[in-house]
Order: sequence, then C-alpha cells, then structure tokens
Amino acid sequence: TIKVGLLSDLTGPTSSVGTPYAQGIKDCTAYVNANGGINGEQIELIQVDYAYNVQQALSAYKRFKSKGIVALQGWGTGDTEALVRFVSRDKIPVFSASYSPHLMDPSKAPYNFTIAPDYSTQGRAGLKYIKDTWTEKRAPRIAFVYPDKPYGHVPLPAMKEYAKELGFEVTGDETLDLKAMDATPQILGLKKQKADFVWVGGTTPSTAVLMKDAEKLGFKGKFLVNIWGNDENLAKMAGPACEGNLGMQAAAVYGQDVPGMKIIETETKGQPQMTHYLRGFVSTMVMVEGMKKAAANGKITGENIKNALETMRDYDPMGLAPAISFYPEDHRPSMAVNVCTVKDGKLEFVQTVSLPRDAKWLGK
Amino acid sequence: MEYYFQLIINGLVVGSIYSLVALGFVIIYKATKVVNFAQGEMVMAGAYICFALTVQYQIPFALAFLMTLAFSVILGLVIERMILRPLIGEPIISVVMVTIGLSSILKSLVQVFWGTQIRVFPPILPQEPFILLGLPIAPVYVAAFVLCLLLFAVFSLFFKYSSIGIAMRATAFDQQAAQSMGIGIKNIFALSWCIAAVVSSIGGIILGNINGINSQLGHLGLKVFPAVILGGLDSLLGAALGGLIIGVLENVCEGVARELFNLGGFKEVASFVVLVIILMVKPYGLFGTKEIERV
Amino acid sequence: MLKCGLFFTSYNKEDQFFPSMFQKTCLGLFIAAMLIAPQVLDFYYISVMNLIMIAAIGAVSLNLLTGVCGQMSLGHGAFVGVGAYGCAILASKGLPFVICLLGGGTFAALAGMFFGIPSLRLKGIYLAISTLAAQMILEYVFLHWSALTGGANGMPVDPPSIMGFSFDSDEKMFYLIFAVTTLCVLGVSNIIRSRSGRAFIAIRDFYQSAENVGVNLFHFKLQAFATSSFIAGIAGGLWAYYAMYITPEQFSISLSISYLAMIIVGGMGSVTGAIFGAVFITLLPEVLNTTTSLLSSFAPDISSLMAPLKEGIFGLTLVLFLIFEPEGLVRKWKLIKAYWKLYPFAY
Amino acid sequence: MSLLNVQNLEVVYNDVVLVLKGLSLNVAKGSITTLLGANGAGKSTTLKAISGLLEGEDGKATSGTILYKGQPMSSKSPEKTVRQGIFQVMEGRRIFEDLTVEENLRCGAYTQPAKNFSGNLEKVYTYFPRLRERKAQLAGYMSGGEQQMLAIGRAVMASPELLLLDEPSLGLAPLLVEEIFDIVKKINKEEGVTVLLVEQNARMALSLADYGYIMENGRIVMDGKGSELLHNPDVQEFYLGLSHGGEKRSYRDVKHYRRRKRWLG
Amino acid sequence: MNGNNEPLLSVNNITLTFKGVAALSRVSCEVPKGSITSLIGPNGAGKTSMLNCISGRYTPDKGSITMRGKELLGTKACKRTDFGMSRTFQNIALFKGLSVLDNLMVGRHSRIKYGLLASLFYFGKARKEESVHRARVEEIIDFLGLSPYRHQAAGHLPYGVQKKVELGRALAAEPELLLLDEPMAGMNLEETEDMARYILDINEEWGISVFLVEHDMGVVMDISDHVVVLDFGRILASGTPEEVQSNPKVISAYLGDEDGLYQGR
Ligand SMILES: Nc1ncnc2c1ncn2[C@@H]1O[C@H](COP(=O)(O)OP(=O)(O)OP(=O)(O)O)[C@@H](O)[C@H]1O
Ligand SMILES: Nc1ncnc2c1ncn2[C@@H]1O[C@H](COP(=O)(O)OP(=O)(O)OP(=O)(O)O)[C@@H](O)[C@H]1O
Ligand SMILES: [Mg+2]
Ligand SMILES: [Mg+2]
Repeated sequence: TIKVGLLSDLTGPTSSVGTPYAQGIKDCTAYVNANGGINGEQIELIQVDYAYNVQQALSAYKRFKSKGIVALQGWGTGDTEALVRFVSRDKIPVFSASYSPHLMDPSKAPYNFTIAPDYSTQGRAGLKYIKDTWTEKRAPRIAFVYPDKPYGHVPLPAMKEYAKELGFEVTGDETLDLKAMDATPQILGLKKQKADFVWVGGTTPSTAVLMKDAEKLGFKGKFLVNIWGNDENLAKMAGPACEGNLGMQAAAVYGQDVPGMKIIETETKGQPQMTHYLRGFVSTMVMVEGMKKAAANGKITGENIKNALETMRDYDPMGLAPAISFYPEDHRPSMAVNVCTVKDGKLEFVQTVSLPRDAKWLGK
Repeated sequence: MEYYFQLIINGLVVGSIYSLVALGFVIIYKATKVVNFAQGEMVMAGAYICFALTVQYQIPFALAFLMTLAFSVILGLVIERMILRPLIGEPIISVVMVTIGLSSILKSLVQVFWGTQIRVFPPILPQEPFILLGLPIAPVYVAAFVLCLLLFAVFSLFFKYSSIGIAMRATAFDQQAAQSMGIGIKNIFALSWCIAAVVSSIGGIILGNINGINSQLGHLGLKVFPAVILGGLDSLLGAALGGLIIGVLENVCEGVARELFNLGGFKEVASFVVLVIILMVKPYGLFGTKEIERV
Repeated sequence: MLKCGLFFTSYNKEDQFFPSMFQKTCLGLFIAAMLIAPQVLDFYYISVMNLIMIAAIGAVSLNLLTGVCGQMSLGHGAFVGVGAYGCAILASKGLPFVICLLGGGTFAALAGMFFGIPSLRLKGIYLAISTLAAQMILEYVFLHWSALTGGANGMPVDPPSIMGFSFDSDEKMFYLIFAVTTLCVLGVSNIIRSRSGRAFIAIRDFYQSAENVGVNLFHFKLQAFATSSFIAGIAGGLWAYYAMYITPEQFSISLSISYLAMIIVGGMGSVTGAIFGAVFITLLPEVLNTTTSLLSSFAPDISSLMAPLKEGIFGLTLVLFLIFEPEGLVRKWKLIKAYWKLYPFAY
Repeated sequence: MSLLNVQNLEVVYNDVVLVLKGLSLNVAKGSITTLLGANGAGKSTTLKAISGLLEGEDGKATSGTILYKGQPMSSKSPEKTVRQGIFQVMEGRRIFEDLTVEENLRCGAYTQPAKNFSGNLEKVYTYFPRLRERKAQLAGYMSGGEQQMLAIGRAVMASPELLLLDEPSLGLAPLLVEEIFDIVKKINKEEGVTVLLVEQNARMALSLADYGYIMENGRIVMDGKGSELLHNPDVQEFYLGLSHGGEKRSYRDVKHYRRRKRWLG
Repeated sequence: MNGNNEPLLSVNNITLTFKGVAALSRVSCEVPKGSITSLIGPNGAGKTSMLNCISGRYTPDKGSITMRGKELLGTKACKRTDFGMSRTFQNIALFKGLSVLDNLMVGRHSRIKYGLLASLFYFGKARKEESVHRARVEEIIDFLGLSPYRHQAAGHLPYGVQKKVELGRALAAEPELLLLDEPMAGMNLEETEDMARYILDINEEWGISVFLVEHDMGVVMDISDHVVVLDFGRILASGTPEEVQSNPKVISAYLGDEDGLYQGR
C-alpha cells in the first residue's frame, strides 16, 4: 500500500469547512482504490484530527512520518506553514488548502502543492473580472474587509497594488472578526468610503453577517468574496441579502455540468456536497496523478512524486477544477479562477477568469 | 459625527447580547461563587436544543421555546449534580478548570449530535428593521435589549428581596454557615444552575436568530469576560451595563483606531485594554463588592 | 522521604533532593535511560518526548507562578510566545543559540513583569482575567508588529547549532531539550526551596502576614511573574527552534489553557506534579489518535466519529481529575512511593 | 424531661480520625446545659453531629444514637434539623459578611413562615438594640461583639426549641461576655429555649448552666450540676485556674511542665 | 518591673478613619523599652487597628509613630521588620502550605540576604546562609517545643499549636518589639498558662519588649507592666494594672463587675 497522511480539522475552529474537505479526500481515495488504485496498489489514508492546533499538527506529522507516508494531505495555514521546513527536509509533498502566496514558490516551499492559485492570484482575478465588467466612466472604488488574522492579511498588499494598476480607487479597510455577530460599524465605514466593490476575506458566517447588515443599512456596493467566504451555506445564512454578489472559487460547484460530476454524484449517492468537498476531491486526484507519474518513472517516493508533479502540464481533473500545471520553479497550479455568484439561493458558476503566469507575482 | 453616533447606538444594541450572556454568568457567580468558563457553551447548548426542536422535529416555535427552557433546567441540574457539586469548597482555580473541562464536554457533545456544520434557524422574529435615529436595527437586537432589561430587573429584585435570593447570596459566601441556617444548599446550587442555564438558553436562541449557529459559538463566552469583570463579578447592574459599555467601546475604539492610526482589528483587544486600565483604578470593577479583608 | 529511618547529621544533608542511595540509583538509571532513548526508540516517540519536555518547562514555570505564588495566569501561552518570538528574532540576527534562548527568556520576563503589574491590586479571578487581557494584547502584538514578528506570515527559525554542531533532527534536538529541561527543572526546584520560593508560597497562603514578616509583595509578585515568564520564554525559544516556524496562532489562549490543565492534573504547587501533568496532557491526544487509528483498521469511519469525542475526553479527564484526585497525579505518585518505601530492599 | 439524648456517639473524620469515642449526654427540656473541655476534645464535633453539619466536613457518626424528643433523629441533613427546631450557632460567628444585618437575620428566618418574620425581628431588636441601629450596614464591618450578637440574633429568628451555642464568648471583651450570657439566659427563660452551650470560659458557663459535662479526648469524664462542678477541686484547678484553697493562681508563677492530670473516663 | 522608662515605641496623636468613621482618634501611647505593655478595650475599640497602624497594614490619617525615635509612617509594611518589630494576628494567619520550619524561615525573610540568582543555583553563599538561619530557627523551635511538628504543614496542626507557630514566626525575625494580637483567644487554661510563660520568658530572658492585645484579663493583669485602655478609638485610661482595674471608667466600659477580671477561668 501507499501511505498518505491526512491532517484535518474536524473539531477545531475551521471544522465546518474542514470536515467536508476531508470527506472529499476520503471519497476520492476510496474511488481510486476501487478503480485499481495506483497500478494495483492501494492508497492507505491515515487520518488525524488536529483541531487546528499546531503542536498537534507537528506531532501528527511525526507520527505520519514514522509510519512511512509518501505524501500528505494537509489543511490550514497554521499547520502548513509550520510543516514547510519539515516536509522539505523529509521530502514529503504536501497538498494543502492553505493558498498562501509563498507556498507557491518552490525556492521557499519546495514540497508544497495546492490545486488552487494563491489568495493573491484569486484576488487579482476577481479584480480583473470586476474591471472587465465595469461600464461607468469613473474609476471603480474598492474597499477591503477581512478578519484580523494571518489568513485575512496575507493577500492584501498584492491586491491593493494590482487594484491600483488596474485603475481602481482603493478607499480603505475594515476588519471583521470571523465570529462577528454584527457588521454595522463596518458597513457604516464602507458607506462613508462610498465603495462600489468590497473584497471580503472572511469565512461564510462573517460574510453572511456583512451582507445582511449591508442590505439592512442600504449599502449599495457589491461584494467580492474570497474562496472561504462563499459556499453553499452563504445563501442559507444571508438569505436574499447575498443575491448577486460575487465569489471566487477554485473548484466546480456541486451539480455543475462537467465530466467529473458524474463520479462525484455516484460517490455521494446524489447527496449535494459543498464546494470544499470538491476541492478535497480534486486535491486527491492531483496527488494520485502525481503518484501514477512517479510510478511510471520508478518508485513511488516523496521525491519522485514531487518531481513527477513538476512535469505535470494542463492536467484536467475532469472539469472539476481548471487545468493544472506545476513547474520546478513555479508551483502555482494554474492562473485561472472560477467566479461564482448566488442566484435564487444557489451558488452558480459564472465564468473562469485567467491571468497570465507572471513571474513577478510568484510568492507575493 | 453622525458616524460615531451611529457607532454608539449600534454598540449599545450589540452590547445587549453581551449583557444577556453576562447576566447568566453573574447569576451563577452570585449564588455559588463559581466562575463559569462554560457560559458560552451553555448558550450554545441552548441554541442547539432549540434548533433541534424547531428545525429537526418541526415543533412550532412557541412550544419549542418552552421545551428548550425545560431542557435547560435539566441541563443545569445535570451539570450541577455531576460536575460542580463534588467541587464544593475547592479553590477557585479548580473550579475554573472544571468549568473549562465542562465547556469542552458540551462542545464535544454538540459536535457529536449535530456535527460541525453551520445550522440556520428559521426566521422567527420579523425581519423588518426598526429605525432608531436613522440607524436600522434588526428586531433580534431589540428583543435582546428588552429581554436583557427584563431579566436584569427581575433578578435584581430577586436577589435583593426574595428569601431565596438572599439565601443564595448567603450560600455563596459561606456554605456551611448557610446550611446551619436551614438553607438547603444543594437545592440552592441546583436552582441557580437551572436559572443560569435558562438565561443562557434564551441568549442562545437570540444568537441563533442572528446568524445561525455552529460548534464554535461558545467563544462568545470569552468575549463576555471583559463585560462581566468591568461591571464587577457579582453585580447584576455591572453585568448589564458592562455588556453595553463593552459593546460601545468595541465599536468606538475600532472606529477611532481606524481613523487615526489606520490600525485594524483593534476591536478585539480594545475591550481588554480598557478593562485592565479600569481594573487598575477600581480593582473590583465598576460595581463589584469589595472583599472585606481584615486581619 | 524522611520517615523511614533516614537520619541527617547536618541541615545541608537534609536539604538534598535525593537523600537516599536508592533514590540516587533511580535517578541515575533514569538519566541513563533518557540518554540512550534516541538510539533505541522509534523517532515518533522521540518527537513526542521532545514535545513533552518543552511542555514540561512551560508547565513547571506556570506552576511557579500559579501553583506556588498563587497568581492565576490565563496568559502563559502568550509569554511562551514572547520567548519564542524573542528567540527567533535574535536568531535571525545570527546570534548564537545560548544567547538567543536566554534573550528570548529575558523578553518574556519583561513582558511578564509588565503584565504582572496589575497583580499588585488585583486578586483571584480579577487577576486571572487581566492576564487573559495580556494574552489577547500580546497576540495582537505578534500579529501586528510585522516588522519584527513577520506578522501574519510568521517567522522561520533555523535549527540551533552550538560550535558548528547543528541540531537538525529530532534525535539531536532531544539531547538539547533534555539538557535545558533538566536545568530549568533544577532551577525552579531550587527557587522553591529558597528565600524567594518561600516568599512566593507565603504570598499565596496569606499575603497580609507575608507582608508583615517583611516580604515586599509587589517586588516578589513581580519576581514570580518575571522568573515564571523567563522560564516560559525558554520553553518558547526551544519550541521555536524545534518547530522551525512560528506564527501567532501557535500561542493562543488554548495553549494557556493546556498549561493550566497540566498543573491541575499534575498537582498544583509541585514541580514533579507539573511534569506529570505535562506528560499526561501531551500524551492524551497522542494516545487518542493512536487508538483511533488502531480502531480505524476495523471500522474505517471511526475517525470522524472519534474526532468530536476527543475534546470531550479531554474535558472529561479534567473534570474527573478535579473531582476524584483534586491534588493531582503527584498524590498518586506519593502513594506509590510510600508503598515502595515499605518494600524490604528499599533501604 | 429530656429534650435531647446522645448515647455512645462515635464520630470519625476522613474515615480515619476517631474524634468522639462513645460520648453520651442528656439535655433536659428548658434547661441550659454546658459542655466544657480542652481544645480539640471534640466539643464542636459533638454539636455538629447533633445538627447534621458534619456531612460538609468529611465527618461521619459511625455509631451511637441521638434522640431528639425521644425520637431518633430522622435525618442527618442540617436543613431538616433546623426545621425540627435545632439551631446551631457555629464557632467563630460565621456571619455573612457581604450581606446587611437585616439580610443576615432573614437568612436565620429561612425556615420560618413569612408571617412570623416581623414578630421575630422585633424580638431580636429588643434583645439587641445595637442591631437595630445597624440594620442596613454590611455585617462584615461590624465589631466582634456585634457580630456575635448577630449570630445569636439569627438563631432567635429561627424560633428554635434547642439552641446549640459554640463558644459564644470567643474573642469578646469581658463586659460583652456578660451581656451575651445574660441574653442567653433571657432567651432561655423568656422563650423557653433549651440551650446546649459549649465554652472555654468555664467560670461563666458553669455559673449560668443548670447542668454541666466535662469532656476530654472524645469522652465525658465528669458531669454534675453547674454549681457542684464550680466547687469541684479538680475543675477549679484545671478549668478555673485556682490553686488549692480557691485562690486564684497568678500567671507569673506558672512554670513549664506537664501539669495536666489524665482524666480517665 | 524591668522597664526603664525610655520608650521603644511611641504613638503620637494618631487618627484613623474608615469612610468617615473614626476607628482611632488622637490616640497616643508608649511601649517602654523592655516592658510588657497591654492594650485592652471593648470589641471594636480599635485595638487591632492600632496594631495595624504600627505594623503598617493601615496608614493613619494623622499623627506619628516612632520607634527608637525614628518615624515609622511612610515606610511600607514590609520594611517595618527592619525597625525590629514583628507581630502575630488575631485570627491565625499562617502559611498553611508551608511546614512549621518553613513558616519560621519565612519569618526570617528580611534577615536573609541572598538573591534570586543565588537561589537559582543554590550553591555556596545561598546554601551557607540557609544553614546559619536554619540553626537560629531550630533554637526557636526547641524553645517553643515545636520539634515534633517541624516538618508538618502548618494548616493541619491543632489550633493551640498553630498559635505557637505564629508566635515562633514572629520571634524568628529577632524583633526588639513583639506585637501580639489576642494570643490567648480560644485557648484552654493550660495553653493560656503556657503562652503566658512564653511571653514572660521572651520578655525577661530575651529582652524583647511586648505590646499585647488581649481580652483575658487574668493574663493581662498578671503579666503586664503597663496597661492602656482604648474605647471607641480613644484612650480611656492607662497605667499599672492595679490602677487600671480600679478605674471606674474602665470598669463601666470594659470590665463590667469584678468577675470581668477573672474572665476566662
Ligand atoms: N474537618 C475535620 N477533619 C479532620 N479532623 C477534624 C476536623 N474537624 C475537627 N477535627 C479534629 O477533631 C478533633 C476535635 O475537634 P473539635 O473542633 O470538635 O474540638 P473542640 O473541642 O471544639 O476544640 P476547640 O476548643 O478548639 O473548639 C480535633 O483534634 C480536630 O483536629
Ligand atoms: N478594614 C476596615 N474597613 C472598615 N472598617 C474597619 C476596618 N478595620 C476595622 N474597622 C472598624 O474599625 C473599628 C475598630 O476595629 P478593630 O478591629 O481595631 O477593633 P478591636 O479593638 O480589635 O476589636 P476586637 O476586640 O473585637 O478585635 C471597628 O468599628 C471596625 O468595624
Ligand atoms: Mg470547637
Ligand atoms: Mg481585634
């Protein structure tokens, strides 16, 4: 068997999205195993719930290592960052759902891979979409709302820079806690800034609060929500307030008309899943593809998987996510981002926005 | 100026939620001298029970509300009997730790029964906001404010004038002496946990109506500490006002920090900074009773 | 220790930690076992032992403040964090290991003293909440003083090296951590049995009369905060070196709570107890994870079921300990020792 | 007629320390009975065993019977005993310091129907006019004597039939000791409350009491009428500090040596 | 009498108020060097408050307190030991978790000089100093007959022994002036006699002056050289025991009838 570590948050602060993500990974593994595994070899997942606690992540990693894993499916920012140096020392490729820019730079994180472009790229794509659809003469005004957490801060400088480059007027920031119950002060601030667009870097609950209060207070701007802030729960929580707002996604939404959706639907017996589930699924698909390539080149070792992945060009995960390529000097999986919107209470795919693979953006 | 004005009003409104949770906290403290770090989790438990009854079992809200309160009474009894009674007379840190343990247990139970998904209440209260001085306010907050006032009034009178209320305070001060008065301290403890559980559940239901619930809701308990301590641990008035003050402080400090220093996220620490400053001047909070210390 | 036929000819002899030959032998065996452990044990166990030892330093230091001096702290995790950041910052300037570690400790001691100032006026839970404020404020500083701390991006730390020898694996780190832990534990034990330690206990037990025998409350409370945070800072520095990457999230309130849990479970006021507590609380999730993975070979879905229970088990352990063994593991240990004392070959 | 009868009572603390070793005593209805004894003899323990307050202290009555009005005490829980008419004023006053005087008194009346409240309150205030002056003050700020008055006042509020008093004179000035004892006597006479009094102050207690017991090491070693005990030479030497011949010994003349006679019960 | 009238401690016109209520008003008194001076008075008269002012727990609003001519006010409580005074407390205030030995070692706190760093390594200087002080403490333990309890935690000892440990802790500081707040309260006759003997020995053999607050008139009148009577925060009388006990004002405010004199036993 091929051993793979699965580090997930099933109980901690990010568990509401961590659980479906982990389920996606498990289902995909089961699917692969049922369909012949990697050249007949089965993948064995060793799952540990680390409850978003870095110390537990560290010891879980050591446990994985002593069990002889060849690859790791990681999760959040805290643990992925903490493991960067260990995995490069031990040569174990990691797939994580933390899309920090510097994880894309092999000179800093040689063994880190993701299936979605970094938060900055996602943000830039969103900005580009807005700019492309902007019809008025004047410059669009954009504001930023984010939690005062590492995760919220990461893409800000890059986005602000790009916004200026595109000709936006950046009006200011507001911080909104992930557990906020009320966003009136933030909306009041946004109204003062007269923002046309607001980039939101939160999670679904805080985004919902923001949108509800925006509607209540008659704020007219449109929201552009990052990958963790718009999922199927948004409409449930925010109701009509979230209609028409935009969000960025890395994977397809459940039921979207792409080739891979058949498999998903059979795997889940038609039970709708959140987009996080799909991302977990795709993340595993990419890892499996890497393993297959590594197996073709010799043995399945961490180093071989990494090398194999770096030769991956335009791998299409059956349409479940934009095509993925890795280069030895550039681990950004793609420069394409799916823009979604909420329509009639449903998350809907709008368009894939692609940016050039610009070397100066790598790691920023 | 209008901006700050609205920030203040909004702070008051949001603060009433803190006050509501803080009241439950102070009731327990006044009657048992237990500092309850599981207050947030008790709020969460109440919210989940109400959620289960209304959404999963489709019971009409009014009935579900009453049933939730009944469940809370049971929860309060169980917590008191199983966890806190054996700790009668132990030092404060033990009691703090046991309630921290309790919070883990409650959180775990919620996760076992309902998972970690976000759950959303059906709209129970009207959605149309009230307009107060140009600031629309969601009815949930108005409900919280009114409930908070009501509970504050009821419990102030209760602790001041009713025999049981006085007996509760006596028990908190000296359990054995209270027993010697013929006060059944076990009943007193059980009663106060029931009351606190009921108050917490009401808070939970209100919260659930704001933005749904998930298993991390208990963190609210941590935010309520500044409110409780600011007001003074054993003062109902302190809890009520403390919540409001913290609500306003958070909003205003955030606004000021943003405008003057372009410093984000100050809201989360503002209340703690102010708290420490106030404690240095008034070591027992604004209204807390000073411990009588004579040698 | 003194009951069973041990006689002392001088006060100094009575002062020793391990007065009997038997105890000295046990100690020797223990040290020998620790020294060969990395050669024989699986590397996972070594890494867990590393975590335990770092936790033990933290717990012993919190014990000095909370168990011995009676000043409850909910901000200890943040003091550990100050040590970690201080150490990492100094290390990034290329300073040698020992300087960085001590420097980290010193930063932490300063922070501890600063946030210890309210302890002059505040007592009990009011003080606890003001240390909670320290936790929140320091976390905010870690995140926002990005010029120093790397803010949201965190800070990388290179493995320590002493005179060109780099401690770049768990096994090598093990020896380093073991050495530092031993020093810290010895230091704290010494403090407790000497003038300052007695003053700390006096403050805990009856601060008014402590003051009247000449203990300067403010001075010694600050001293308790400072020494305790200094050692916490050392734990933080070791952690930074060991984890090789630090972010603000690593030093959150839950770290503070787990230290408190350690000293409670182990037994308040006792150094041995704090160590037991560190062992217990660090091992608990590991054991649960091992159990889960053992079980999951029979029932693959067990891990999603076990996950939510884990926290509950942690809580339940705390509660059960407090109900049934409020004096902590150290009491059990004493009972066992007392039992062995009666054993014919003990003396 | 005996109101309370204790027979062969044994009490163990923490399952190990045997404190009462077969203690028997009898309290006649309407009388004042006093229980004297050295420190740690188990006087407070006796009272707690009667009132049921042992349970909070890891103590257990392992054998013996306590008959109240001829009936075995049906329940050991203190709140039931209070309802049956036994009220203990605990050692060290134990007033509720952050309650006001009047709130303290209301706690005393906890088991009484509300209609008796104002009558009883009036009674307490006539016994202790000083309490009326301070009824709204926090009890913690009162002087030792006032606190002791309050503690007894609380007992009066409960209209007990049997009052257990544990060292009411502890730490009180001589004048106040007399005042308190006078009031105890008054309560006994006017309300017909039976009193079981534990004291270190043997002279006072014996001159007040109808009957006295002396205990040592968990047993009764001597008993008799109050006046008889006052004149017993052993009692005079060991409890009253009189040398042979009834002269008071000076503390200056006492030297260090073990003078204590073993009283074998 | 062994006092040679030079005052060791003199309290001049101190006034202390709590929220406007005067606990002490314009009180002056003296403790002559080498004497046993007693402070008596009704409950709440302000005796403990007076000790608290001298030992630095309270700061008087007005007045001055000097010891050997040096002003005490303005120095912190923890520095007062340096002037050569130490005290005991009305309600036992021991360090419950420390052994008897360590309680006494804390008593020597201000005489031990080594610092935190030395204690971290506990080697050489620190260790030597410890043994020197340890030897002094052992002497006191022997004097008070505490040897059997040396290594026991103070909190679990019998009441009478705890009172002795308190005395020992105060002695450990090697004071010139010992402030004792009701050392006899709650003790039986035997222990009271022992305590009186210790106080006399301390005074006579060690030359330590004693300022004693006590309600047990038997003891006070027997062992004091000098008695000061306080009432409602004012000096009512002062003089030799004989003068004081015959003073009608003292009798009516404090002693009551003659029995008051033999209060206790
Ligand atoms: N809660 C307890 N746990 C263990 N032992 C106790 C407890 N309470 C009392 N004792 C012990 O029982 C014995 C008798 O105590 P008790 O309080 O009844 O004595 P007493 O006669 O009232 O003495 P005093 O005159 O000091 O009040 C003492 O030796 C005491 O140490
Ligand atoms: N910390 C304080 N706060 C408020 N009032 C106080 C305080 N300490 C003492 N008092 C008041 O000062 C007065 C004197 O009290 P003090 O304790 O000195 O009396 P005392 O003479 O020692 O009486 P006793 O013989 O009962 O011990 C009392 O009225 C008391 O209530
Ligand atoms: Mg007693
Ligand atoms: Mg006094």
